[in-house]
Amino acid sequence: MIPDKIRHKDIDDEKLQRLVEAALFIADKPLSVQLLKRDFLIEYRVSNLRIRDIIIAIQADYKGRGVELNKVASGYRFQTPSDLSEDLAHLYQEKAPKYSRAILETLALIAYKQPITRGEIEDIRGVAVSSQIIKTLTDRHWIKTVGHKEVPGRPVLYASTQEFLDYFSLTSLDQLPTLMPITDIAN
Amino acid sequence: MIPDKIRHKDIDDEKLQRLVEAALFIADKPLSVQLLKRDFLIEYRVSNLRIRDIIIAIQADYKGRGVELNKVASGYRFQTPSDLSEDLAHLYQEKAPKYSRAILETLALIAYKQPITRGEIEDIRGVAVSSQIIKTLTDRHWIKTVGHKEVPGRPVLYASTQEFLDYFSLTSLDQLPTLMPITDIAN
Amino acid sequence: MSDPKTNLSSMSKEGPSPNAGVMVQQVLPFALLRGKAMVEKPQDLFIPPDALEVILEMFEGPLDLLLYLIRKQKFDILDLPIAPITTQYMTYVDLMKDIKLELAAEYLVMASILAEIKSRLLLPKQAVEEDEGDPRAELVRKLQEYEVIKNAAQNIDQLPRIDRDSFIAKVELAENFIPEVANTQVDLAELVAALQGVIKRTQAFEHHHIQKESLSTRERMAKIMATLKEAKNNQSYCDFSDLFTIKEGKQGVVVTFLAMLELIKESLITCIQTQVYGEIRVSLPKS
Repeated sequence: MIPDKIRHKDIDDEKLQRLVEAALFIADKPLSVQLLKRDFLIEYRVSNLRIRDIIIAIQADYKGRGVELNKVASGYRFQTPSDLSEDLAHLYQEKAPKYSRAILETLALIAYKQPITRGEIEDIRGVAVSSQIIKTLTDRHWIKTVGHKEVPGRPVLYASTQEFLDYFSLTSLDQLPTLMPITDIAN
Repeated sequence: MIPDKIRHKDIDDEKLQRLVEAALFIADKPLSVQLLKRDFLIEYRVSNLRIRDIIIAIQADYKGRGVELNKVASGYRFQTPSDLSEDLAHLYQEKAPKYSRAILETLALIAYKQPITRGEIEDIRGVAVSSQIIKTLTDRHWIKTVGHKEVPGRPVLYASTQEFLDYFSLTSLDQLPTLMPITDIAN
Repeated sequence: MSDPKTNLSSMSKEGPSPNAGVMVQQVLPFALLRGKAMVEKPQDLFIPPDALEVILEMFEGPLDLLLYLIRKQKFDILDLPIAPITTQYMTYVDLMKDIKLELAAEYLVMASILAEIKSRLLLPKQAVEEDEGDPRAELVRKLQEYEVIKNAAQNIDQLPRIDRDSFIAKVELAENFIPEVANTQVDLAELVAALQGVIKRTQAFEHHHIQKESLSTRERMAKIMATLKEAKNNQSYCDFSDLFTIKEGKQGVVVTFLAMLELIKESLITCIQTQVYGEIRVSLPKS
């Protein structure tokens, strides 16, 4: 398509800066100086140098604000500053997967039988407890190590935490539901 | 469920302004004060009034620039000012859909006379309203059903949505253009 | 972009307006015929057959067509001249029928309404007015009501629109941005169910059902160990008496004592008395 709109109109710095700023904000990809000229400034007579100066001016304007103008491989684009990433992460909460039965059983055993070693958990569950399970529960601040059991190998002892109680709105472990005697469960 | 991340940390005005600015730019919909608080500021102790003041400060900052912070029905969003539309539009002309008179008249009836049934729309327009028109308007989330009219057949009642107002940059139905006056036929 | 489209948009803005008045219908190109925009409807009502279908599509229905005829001839809606309007309307309808266009039923219904109004107006004036008033009233009201909406639709079309008049600003997230993963929600019932599952599968709990007392003892055991672990970093032991909280009363003291006995039995703690009647020092076993 031959652009029939090329007019080579003059444009003052203020308008040029507004136009470049708007273009960078609405484009769905980074914009190079060439792209800016071709897609947004085709009607105006502007040198590459002038566009570059305008970009530098915009970059200075946005220093220390909520967004910043960065140069990436294919051009310039507005991005959020990296120091805000943590705060902005909340919006994009990914829904976490449900915990596996292994995790829940391990947690239950630690809660009800604390302090307890990994070996003891494995004995009761009859299967190995992966390090990932312990890590998940530790990262969640629901379990902690409280010492070592004085048996060969001195295995770590696990117990539940205050945060565990807080999460389940319990004031103490006493409030954990009393389990039915095993004979009842069997029925 | 109460998120377990609520920490009620303090935040200074400068950081708050950066965070709100960034949030408004990365959100894929307009953000209300409530949404800002819930999705971006949950860790901080901030009053609605303070957020509103920050928004006013940001609006002032962006006066006369390439983008402006506007209030629409469902919240605040950054968009390009109208005086730049001509310069920006030619690249995007194909993106803006054109709507037929049938669609616009149906939309006008729903917007101005809501809640309204399809039969009532047909009565005023003097022609049948095709299902395609209703589907187009529903797919665009401009109209929604709000119940049934208690007449024989219990026809569906339609009303306009916040997205409809957002799309046309309106904050409320009050802002719709005034209807032309009808000269009374009594005399 | 194709040429006719460009023509269309420029014609709609600058093309000659055949009629006065504020209605926008007239300034729209009337039809596209072989790529040329027809801005003016032929005055003599001769319509090239090719164009008829397009022309019909220009109208949103009989009300729209009637409004067009009224406005075109600068008639006043309130003083609707039924006779000429009906004649013109019928000419259109007959033309459309002639070329066997599938005519929407609404156009025929309107034709019969017009015919009826016309015939009632021919009745002696007195009888009509006393009975039901002006027979045109209902049609006039409908035309007015439709015109309001037609106008409102045009106004909505002029409202600033996203992607046409205004564009949404958006920015990318920083490279170091990692979406937060929400914490998995766990229900207390799930936890109980999990343990019951274990119990079902194992005999480990067979002889000692978990009960309230043992629980608080176990909790205390964990607490003592945590206290001792902390102490280990400073002075490596705790005084026996420091492990009791007087405020808890007799029951608390008993629970703590039972917990300590259990811990000693399991060799999880050691107790040392450095002098007779001296303070007992409790510590974690030396590694």
